[in-house]
Amino acid sequence: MARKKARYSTAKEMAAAQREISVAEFFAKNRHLLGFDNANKALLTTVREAVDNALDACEEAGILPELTITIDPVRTKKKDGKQLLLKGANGKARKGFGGASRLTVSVQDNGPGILREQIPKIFGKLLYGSKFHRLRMSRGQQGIGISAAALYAQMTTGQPVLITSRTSARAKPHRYRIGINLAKNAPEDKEVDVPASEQVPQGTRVELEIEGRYQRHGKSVDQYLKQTAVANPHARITFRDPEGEQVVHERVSKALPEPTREIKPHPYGVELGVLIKMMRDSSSRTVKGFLQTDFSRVSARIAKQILKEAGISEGYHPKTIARDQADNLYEAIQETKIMAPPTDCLSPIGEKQLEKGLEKEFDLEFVTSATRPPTVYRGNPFQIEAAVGYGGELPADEPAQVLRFANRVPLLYQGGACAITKAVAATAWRNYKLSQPRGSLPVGPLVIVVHMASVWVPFTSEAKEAVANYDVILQEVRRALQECGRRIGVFINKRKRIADEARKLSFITLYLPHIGIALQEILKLTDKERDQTCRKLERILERTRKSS
Amino acid sequence: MARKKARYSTAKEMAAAQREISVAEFFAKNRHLLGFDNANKALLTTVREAVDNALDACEEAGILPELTITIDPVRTKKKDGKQLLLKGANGKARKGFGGASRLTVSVQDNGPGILREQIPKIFGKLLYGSKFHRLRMSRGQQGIGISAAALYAQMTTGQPVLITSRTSARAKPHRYRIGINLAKNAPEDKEVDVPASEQVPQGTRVELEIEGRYQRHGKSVDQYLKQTAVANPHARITFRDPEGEQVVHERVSKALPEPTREIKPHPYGVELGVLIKMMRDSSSRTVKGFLQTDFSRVSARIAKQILKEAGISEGYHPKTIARDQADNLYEAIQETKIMAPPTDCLSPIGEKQLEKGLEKEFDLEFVTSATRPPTVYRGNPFQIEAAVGYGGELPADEPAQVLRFANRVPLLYQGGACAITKAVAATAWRNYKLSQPRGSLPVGPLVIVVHMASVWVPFTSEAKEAVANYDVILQEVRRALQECGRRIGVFINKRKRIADEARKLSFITLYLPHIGIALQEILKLTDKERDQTCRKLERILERTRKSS
Amino acid sequence: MIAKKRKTARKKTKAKKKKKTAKRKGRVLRDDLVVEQITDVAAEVYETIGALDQPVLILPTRSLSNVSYDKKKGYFEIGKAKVERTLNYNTVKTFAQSLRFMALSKELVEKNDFATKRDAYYQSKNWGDAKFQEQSESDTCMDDIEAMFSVHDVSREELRFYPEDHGGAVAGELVVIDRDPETEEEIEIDCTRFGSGAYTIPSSVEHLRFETRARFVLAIETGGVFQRLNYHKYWRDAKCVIVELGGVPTRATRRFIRRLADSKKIPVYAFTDCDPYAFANIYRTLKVGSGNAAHISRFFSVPQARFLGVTPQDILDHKLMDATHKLQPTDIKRAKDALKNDPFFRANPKWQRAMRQQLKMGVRAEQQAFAKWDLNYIIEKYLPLKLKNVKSFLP
Amino acid sequence: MIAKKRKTARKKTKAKKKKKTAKRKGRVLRDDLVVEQITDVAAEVYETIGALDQPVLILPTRSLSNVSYDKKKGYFEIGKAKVERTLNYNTVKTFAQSLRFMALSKELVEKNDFATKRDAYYQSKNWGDAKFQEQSESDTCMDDIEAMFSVHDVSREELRFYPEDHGGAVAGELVVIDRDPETEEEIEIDCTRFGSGAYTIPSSVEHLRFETRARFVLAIETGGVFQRLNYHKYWRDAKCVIVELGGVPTRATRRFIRRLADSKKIPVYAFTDCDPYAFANIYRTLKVGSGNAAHISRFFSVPQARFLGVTPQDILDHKLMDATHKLQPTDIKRAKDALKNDPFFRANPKWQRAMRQQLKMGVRAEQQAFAKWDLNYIIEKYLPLKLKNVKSFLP
Repeated sequence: MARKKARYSTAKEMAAAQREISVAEFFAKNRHLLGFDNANKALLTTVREAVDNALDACEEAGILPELTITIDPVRTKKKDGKQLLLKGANGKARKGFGGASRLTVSVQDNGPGILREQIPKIFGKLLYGSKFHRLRMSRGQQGIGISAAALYAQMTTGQPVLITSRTSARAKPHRYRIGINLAKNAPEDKEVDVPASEQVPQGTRVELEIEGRYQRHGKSVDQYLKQTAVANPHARITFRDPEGEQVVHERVSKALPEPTREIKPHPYGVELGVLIKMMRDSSSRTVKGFLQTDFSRVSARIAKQILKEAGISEGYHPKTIARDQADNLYEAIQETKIMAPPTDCLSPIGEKQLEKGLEKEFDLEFVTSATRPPTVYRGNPFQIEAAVGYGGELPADEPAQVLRFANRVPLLYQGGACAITKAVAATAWRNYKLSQPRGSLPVGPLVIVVHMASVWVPFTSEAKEAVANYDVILQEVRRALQECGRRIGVFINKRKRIADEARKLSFITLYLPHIGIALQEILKLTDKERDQTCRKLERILERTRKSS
Repeated sequence: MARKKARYSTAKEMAAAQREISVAEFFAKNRHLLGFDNANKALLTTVREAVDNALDACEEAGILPELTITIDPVRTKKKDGKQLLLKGANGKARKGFGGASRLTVSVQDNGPGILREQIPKIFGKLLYGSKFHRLRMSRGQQGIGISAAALYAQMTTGQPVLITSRTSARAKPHRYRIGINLAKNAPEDKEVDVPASEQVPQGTRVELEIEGRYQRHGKSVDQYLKQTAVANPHARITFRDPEGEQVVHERVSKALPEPTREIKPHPYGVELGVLIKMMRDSSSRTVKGFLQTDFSRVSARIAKQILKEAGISEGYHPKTIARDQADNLYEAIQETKIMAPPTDCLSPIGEKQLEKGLEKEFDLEFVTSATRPPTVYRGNPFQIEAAVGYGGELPADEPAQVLRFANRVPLLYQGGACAITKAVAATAWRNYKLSQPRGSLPVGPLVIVVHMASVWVPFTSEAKEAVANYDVILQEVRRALQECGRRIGVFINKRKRIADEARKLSFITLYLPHIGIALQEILKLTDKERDQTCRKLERILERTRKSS
Repeated sequence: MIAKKRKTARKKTKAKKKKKTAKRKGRVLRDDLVVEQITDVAAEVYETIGALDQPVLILPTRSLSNVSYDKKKGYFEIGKAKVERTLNYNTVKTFAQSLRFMALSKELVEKNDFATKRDAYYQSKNWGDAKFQEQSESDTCMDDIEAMFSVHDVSREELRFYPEDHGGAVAGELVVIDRDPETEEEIEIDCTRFGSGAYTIPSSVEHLRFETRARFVLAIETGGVFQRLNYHKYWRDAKCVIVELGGVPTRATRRFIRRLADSKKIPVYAFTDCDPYAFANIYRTLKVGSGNAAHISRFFSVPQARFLGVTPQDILDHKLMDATHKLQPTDIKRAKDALKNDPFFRANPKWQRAMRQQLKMGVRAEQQAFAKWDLNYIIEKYLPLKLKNVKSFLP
Repeated sequence: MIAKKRKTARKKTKAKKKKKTAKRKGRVLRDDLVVEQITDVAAEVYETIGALDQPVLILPTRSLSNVSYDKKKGYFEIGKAKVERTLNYNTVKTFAQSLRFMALSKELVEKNDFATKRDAYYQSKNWGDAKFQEQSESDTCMDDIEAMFSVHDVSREELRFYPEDHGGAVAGELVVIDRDPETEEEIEIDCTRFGSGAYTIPSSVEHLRFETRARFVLAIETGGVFQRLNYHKYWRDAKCVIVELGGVPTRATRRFIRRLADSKKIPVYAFTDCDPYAFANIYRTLKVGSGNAAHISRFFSVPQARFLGVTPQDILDHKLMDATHKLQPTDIKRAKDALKNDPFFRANPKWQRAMRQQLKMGVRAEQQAFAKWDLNYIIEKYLPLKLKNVKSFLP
């Protein structure tokens, strides 16, 4: 068969080929960008997106979360009609599946439920959600996570997701099967009945059939849920793994996180292009009004001061500001002292709660924590909390365990690339009586927890695995750790002092008699003289100990 | 000021907050995903997107590419009206800009130009392009690169991009200023005149004003263009840096890459979910027809064989295939032997060309290259080429330099995470007379080039920095390198043999006399007997050398 | 006969050899025999070259795989495996160097002089391109020559290549009879007459003779214990000769003890620390030689040696546990290696039991650990107790 | 007086000291003086405790900063800096251990016995909780005691703590007069009468006396050269005593040479390799002592020693360049350190010139490099040539 030669194209032909690309198509091809690189990680990502949404929903509605997560191997019919365990957790891999097996993931919460008409879009459309446009801390932030999991399920097993939701015990439960139309990035849904046996008083249940692989320990679901329990001591989480083993992380606190408030952007760090766009979109009629209304922390006085510095009349309509003027305005903002952003958009875990969560999961001798005041990167308020646990059963000669959290969500992958890990390594732990190889994590019986709470956590990738290296974030983490470090240092010092004291006291019985023996041998003392000498020595030493 | 307490929400309130998110908004917030993490990388990414597009366009149109890239510091007016170099390449950083400066990037090509009506969408809309939906090798593949650069420019400097294009010397040139409406992901464009002085016979010119930082050497624009010249010996590339220094990479070949043909997906590796979608979307009326029409390399015989294995009647309408049957079909495909995909969708650089490109940029003693036959990962054909250069001025005691290319585009960042680097380290270079620390790159005077040509290169991130670790890709790279390695080994061996031969010959004069002296001393030989013995020894050795 | 023609000369050589061995018996002076051996090898090489054949040097393979331990003979023996060094481009340099060393050896014998290994290395600096670059190269070449001639009972010392260092210290009931290298006059050295000092064993002991009424030779690992026994004239009361080994004994020390014990038919008792190094290196080397130098073991081993102590059982019997140190990983590895691979330990179940006991106890003890009880505990208690039951010594 | 009450006792102590020094002059037996010194320290401690004050031990600071080199005296001298060890909770353990060692020392003197460092360590195992865990701890404690008593001219050997190892080998025109430790009977050891063997220096040499008509002592670094000179009876023709140093000489060897040279007023010539280690470690230690043991240098140095060779200039004069080895980075570092920090080299411009010359040449040579010319080149050419011009020796 002769190969037909492909030929060159003209500009016109090229133009004819130009087409719009749906975001669903884009992510279907680039699913590794969203954390679905391989069967292990895809399972974790799927569970995580569902759990994050469930916790967010419960907290927004003021409900103490109660979650049940199950992972089951899929049984299906073979050609010959026999029931067959396709690939259990330990089953042999099928050709072409890279060792993965087909699993059903189910996440049930006791949250507020979802209104019937919203269900299809939330699960069947990428880039749809309530969290993207607002400046307010929440676990999910992009409106892409759970629908990406649904997309992954559809691509690997061809199965639509199954959503069951009930807004209250008085309301009717609804159940949908939802697929995604790739070309349109739109849901293809079908409502189905909920059998009475499966009805729950309130909440949402997400079920997906995916290609995945469950491995115990390491960077897997069980570890993720354990760490989630550390950062969410108010949640009760039940997990049943593919082998049927069940773990319950009990609630140790009944305090829900403070609800957070949506805020306006803070002027610091807003880029020039964004500033120009905001002016164009503003409903204010004067640039002064624009500054006051569209930003947080800009009072009339501050607005005046900025505009004076920028050389712009207060009364100008924001839409008429030319780019050169915008440039001046931008610089004037940087040079004006403006109050830090409001903090009620953030809901830190809190020092007490964090310590509780940590002590619940680790056996420790000493725990301390520190919460930094909120600050801002690129216009986004954020807040760092840290806790350090010491001693107990932690290994004394290994690098510290570092638990990273972003908006209460544990980060398991990409530790090396993460600002948090870097800040831990950049902290001078030797100042706090801990050993630390140059440029590395401290070594000792340590568990270090760092939580970044922000209206917008800057991840290094859409898979939400590591926090990007902004200087101000590194600095805040370091300061929080320094605060904890100082207290750890005091604790270690104190322990050492107590041990020293005990050691000193024991010296009397251990070594004094030998001075007596030696003097007796050299000076041929009587036994009485020898014992007298020892008693006197005891008095002398007792005196020095007290005076020192 | 009392803080008003935020309150909890109901399902209804939550539903009201749900909104669609535009992909432009998404990437504006997540620009690090596209390679705009910092000022250095943002500049490189901007240049790269424009250069990739220019080369693609030239080659598709059958034109030998001629590119001019310039980077200039921006001069602007200050409040007091004076002309001011805002921040030159060496200028002092302004507050809030992280050491970056404002730069104008301009890329001019001699390509086919762009039709007037297409210009705004191509540069002012994300996820729009000709390359996403087709299976065919090209540099750009997502339809997101250059518009993302425009988005970055707009966000950091507020300036729209300036596009000038002319489809031929007879056509009228067009110029647009294009901004992006974030909420709509749509262009906001304005056509402007092209001054006669700036008109070129044919081609496209892209100008963007961005925050960026130019640093010579390392992972920067100059290195990127140098490597581009290695993989594109048919292109002439001129580069002027912010300090006005100009480098020209001359063309060393007039052979344009073979134009590539669009293909159908190959059945291997297409996932179950994708298979189901394809059946639903198919215009064929029988499942047999579907297999023959919608895939490459499926003949009537193969289609029959697959369906028999799957236990599905040939005449079924593809839309009626149930999921269990689809599952069987999927497995049947894996178990059927199907020809490798057609290769005319790929255009490898070619062994000769690759060696030419390498020799042009490096002073070498020996160059060899290998092109693997095309193969397939996840239904996508791809092909690996490798070249290895040895000796010359390369340092003998440093790890090999590895140049990575994907569809002729150099990859500069994330070498450690890249399948190519891993495959180089996993190759047993010791077999080829090279030293190699366990699990590392080989050490020696080596430059290693690996090119992956594919209709769809699986990058680890949208910033296109590293190739994802698919086993089959790792294997192909390794095989190509083994082929090169064997030839390198032969070369090194030969060189060693020649040296050995010379060494052997010198032994006659060096050591034979000492045998004579020793025998004389022990046996009290005369000088004549001694010299005779030496001459005989020479003859004996000469004989053994020839027979060995 | 060590050198031969490539293929043809084999049978002829064997016949010649028998004749020569017979002739030798009558000779008195070893030196003449050494010169004859060297000349024979050279002559064979010369004749082979004359016939335009490739000359060959034959030497025993010097590797552990070519070593056996015969309990009756009592020392490591080199096997029958041989290496043939045919002259070709790859071997020409070492071939030339070997012959030059042989010429040097002949010259030394004739001039009644000697060269240490290092001396010989520097002599090669006069050989132009054939010189050695590193002393390690010249040492290897000399080891080859030593192996080559050992087949005919000629030791390296007889080739006049002496070790760099002399032997250990000696004291006690012994008169050593040396002779003046020039005048051949006999010199009597009374080892009871050194006060707190001692006699130093020279680097070559082949020419020494002995007079003694000692009942045994006590070979002692450490200088500290030697000093104590010498200071308190332990050798007088115990009627013995004490020899300081100072770690793994040098060739001279081993040969000295061997010749003394052989010629006077007296037993040798070794007294070392209790650790795997002392067992598997010091004592094993003293008694049977070392694996990588098996070709010389028949000269440099002391098969009649027996192990007095310190044994692991001694640690328990003398309550030394609190004066021990923990076995280090290298100790444990050494012991396990010896149990698994060393032909000597593999052939001696008693030693296996002792070493297993030590591994189980997990500790080692030094000779001087007895000082815990009293500085002279070894003199007053330990040695007398041990010597009451010589039969119980480890073999 | 070494121990004193915390504040009050200072003046009284000084007065007492003068009286005692005067008293001592009449004494014959050093042993009595040693016992008296120990008793004095203990008594002071006892009295201080009796007055309910904290007892204090005073010793010279043992660190390089407290060392000076006086060219006239010719050895490293310890400075006046002192450490006061006041008894408190931090010092109580070492305080007890020091006193127990002093008690042991007194017992050894009285019983006319000795203990090596290792013996002493094991003795401590009987002290219950006060025992040393590691020998390094016990060695440090002993070094402290040595420093403490050195202030009053009492050496460690006089305290009856002997080094673990004996000294080097000796041969030549020398009769050593030792005595039987028990009977005190004199023993004459004629060092010309050992044939190819030699006399081993005992670990303590304080009691030895000498008879000699030798013109000088030749101190030799390597066993190989010692052997050669002994074998060829170089000492007879050159009328000298040859002593083998064997690397950095042990305390016993240094003290032996010092006592021999002092009592017979004969010069000492050092003959070593030509490398920074031989200069800065072997020769420097022989002549002036070592920096971290300056408190004992006045006993253990040989200030009358002069450096015969091998000098860098010798390498050129005797055309040894092709028998040299490249200086290694450690050699270069050692030479530079010595030039910069070592008080001995800093005080001697001639040595500085020699070491700079070597650094410039970039090579080192061994004593045996002369063997390149002829095995006996050193005997026949080098040494006679050198000894013609003793004044040219490096200081």
